[in-house]
Amino acid sequence: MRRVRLLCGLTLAGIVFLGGCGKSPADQAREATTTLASWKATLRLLEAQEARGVVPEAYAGQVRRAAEEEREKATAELRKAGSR
Amino acid sequence: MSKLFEIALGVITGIGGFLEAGSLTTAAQAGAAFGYQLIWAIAVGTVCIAFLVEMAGRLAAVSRHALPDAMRERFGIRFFLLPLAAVALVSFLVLASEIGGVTLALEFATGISHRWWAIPTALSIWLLLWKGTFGMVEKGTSMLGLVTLAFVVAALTLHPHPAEVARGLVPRGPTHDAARYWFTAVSIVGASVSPYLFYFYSAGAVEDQWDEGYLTINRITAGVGMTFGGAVAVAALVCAALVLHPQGIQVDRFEQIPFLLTSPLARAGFWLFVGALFIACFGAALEIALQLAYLVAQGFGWRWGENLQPREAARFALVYTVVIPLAALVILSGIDPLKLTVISMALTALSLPVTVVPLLILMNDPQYLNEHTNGWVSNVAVLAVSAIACLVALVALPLEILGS
Amino acid sequence: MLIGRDILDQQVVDRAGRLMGKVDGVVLGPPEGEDARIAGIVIGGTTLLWRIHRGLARWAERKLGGEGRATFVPWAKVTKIGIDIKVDVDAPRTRAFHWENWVRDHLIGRIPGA
Amino acid sequence: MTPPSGVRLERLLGRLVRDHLGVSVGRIEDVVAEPAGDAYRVTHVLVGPDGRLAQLFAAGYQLPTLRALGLGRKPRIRRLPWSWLELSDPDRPRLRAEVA
Repeated sequence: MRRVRLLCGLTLAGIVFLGGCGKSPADQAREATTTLASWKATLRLLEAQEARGVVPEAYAGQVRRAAEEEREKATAELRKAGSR
Repeated sequence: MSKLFEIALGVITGIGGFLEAGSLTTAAQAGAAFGYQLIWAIAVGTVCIAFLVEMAGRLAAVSRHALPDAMRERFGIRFFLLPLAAVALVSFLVLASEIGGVTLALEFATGISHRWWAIPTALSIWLLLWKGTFGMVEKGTSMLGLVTLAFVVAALTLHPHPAEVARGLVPRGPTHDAARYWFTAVSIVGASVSPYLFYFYSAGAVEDQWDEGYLTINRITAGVGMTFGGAVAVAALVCAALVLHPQGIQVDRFEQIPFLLTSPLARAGFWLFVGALFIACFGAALEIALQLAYLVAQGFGWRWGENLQPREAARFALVYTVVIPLAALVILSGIDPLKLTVISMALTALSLPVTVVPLLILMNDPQYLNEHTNGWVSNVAVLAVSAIACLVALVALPLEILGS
Repeated sequence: MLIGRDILDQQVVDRAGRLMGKVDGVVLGPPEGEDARIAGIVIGGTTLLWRIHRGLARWAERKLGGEGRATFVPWAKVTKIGIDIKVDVDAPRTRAFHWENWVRDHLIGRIPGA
Repeated sequence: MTPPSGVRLERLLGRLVRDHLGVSVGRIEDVVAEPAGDAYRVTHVLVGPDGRLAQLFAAGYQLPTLRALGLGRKPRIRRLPWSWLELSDPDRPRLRAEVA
């Protein structure tokens, strides 16, 4: 029984390691820039719909707050990827 | 006449009960990031859940056992504990995701942060189970769930090219960002093949006292109901593919998903989205909390039944009375609801072999199904989807958790 | 008839049709001698633990000093073996309902509209 | 009523049976009982494979798809008379000496 448990432990560690190193700095940088671009486009779409009175004002505020939070995270990631 | 009513009801349950936090967010993410490329994942998930729901209904109609009851009896307590723990954990996470969906709908509608809504939402879910009957939970949620058809209306107003949508049905590899593609595919399958859907369905068949006479109704309900449900999920994907994908918007937060309906349907679209999200997630939360109570009560032989007064099935009532506030605490803790939902869907896919194989074994056991055991098609289809989904999740999940 | 397949882990239903637990254990007696018979079924207590983890079961029985609230139903009181095991017993008065009654009286019963 | 003394079936299932020389005979799968008047008399014990691989294949046997892929094999179950068993220590069932 010990052998089986050891085997499972090894494969699990292998998979987590494989997963972990999948994210090279270049990947992280690219992903962060796409996220930044995505949120810029989100805000553009929001402004267009706000102009036509499609979305209530409270919701628009929430989208802007979410955009701010995600952009901070993305820029931090970009800086981290850049320095690595 | 009543058989026709039962069929109509069954189909409505399929449509109304299908779309919830998981299938909506994964469809929106897939459409936004990969356009029509992942429609095949919804199709695969829908076929698989249609088979599983039909099997669970057939098991209940022929053997008069709901799924947990039959599993404990057939496999004994030792081999019952593993699927019990897996289904309970996954269902709990999905319950928290559904409560998250409800609180976000309330946040969009009122501007008050979703964390303030966690406790009131938990209280109202609990109150409906405390006072309600099984029929009310099942039929009420699916009737109201028809509001999710708003996504079909929105998709049609965006005039998608039928040929391109059809091409999305053909399984293919990703054109870019392979890791995210496979993770989204597996979370779509996890969202469609949620264990609570067929566990709850089997409990419903027993509560409604189904027998062999219901086998045709069961097949129609499962087939037509789930296919329509899948179509609603495809509609949500199409909306994301036409509204977000061209702008290069990828879905990282719930706040981006309302655009699916506000672009095509303007102001009405916004309130339809809030209504659809609220009702779909609220209905799913009711079903999951109830299913968790069935799971534990039937596993240990306690008195159970939503039609009984809480006093008459005290431990059954205790399970959902404890589980609902716990799930609300997860939302209260400030976890990002979208990330919680998507990870829960991938974990559902990871646990598929453990939650599905016991049902497959039961469906091939003449002791329970007499002459109504499974054909090889459903056996192979469900086993293949479960095995592949589990393997892909095993690789994709660490990548996603470590990546974000 | 296979005792494990047909009796063990089956749903037990009392005289009035109330579900009172699963068959967690079956007692075969007398242990020695030629004609061992099914003496009866056991519900609840530490019985389940023996099938999950023997060490845990021994520890629990040492702490509880016995089998806890295990309920024994003699075979003579088993009236039917089918989809469920029907027993000629009044469940609320047996120990199998101890926790059901306790939860009803101390927790669920206290909430209005129970 | 507290359970009387006697052999507990749920603790027998899955136990390894050894003959009087200590050689493994297999694991107890189930116990057979026949009606005798109102009661049920215990007549046989079903002993299945012991090896971990054999048990895995026995599990696979329950799914037609795995059977078709050759991942399932019907386990060899033997019916031994209940009287052959010596259960002084229920955790280590043994076959009686005179039986071998």
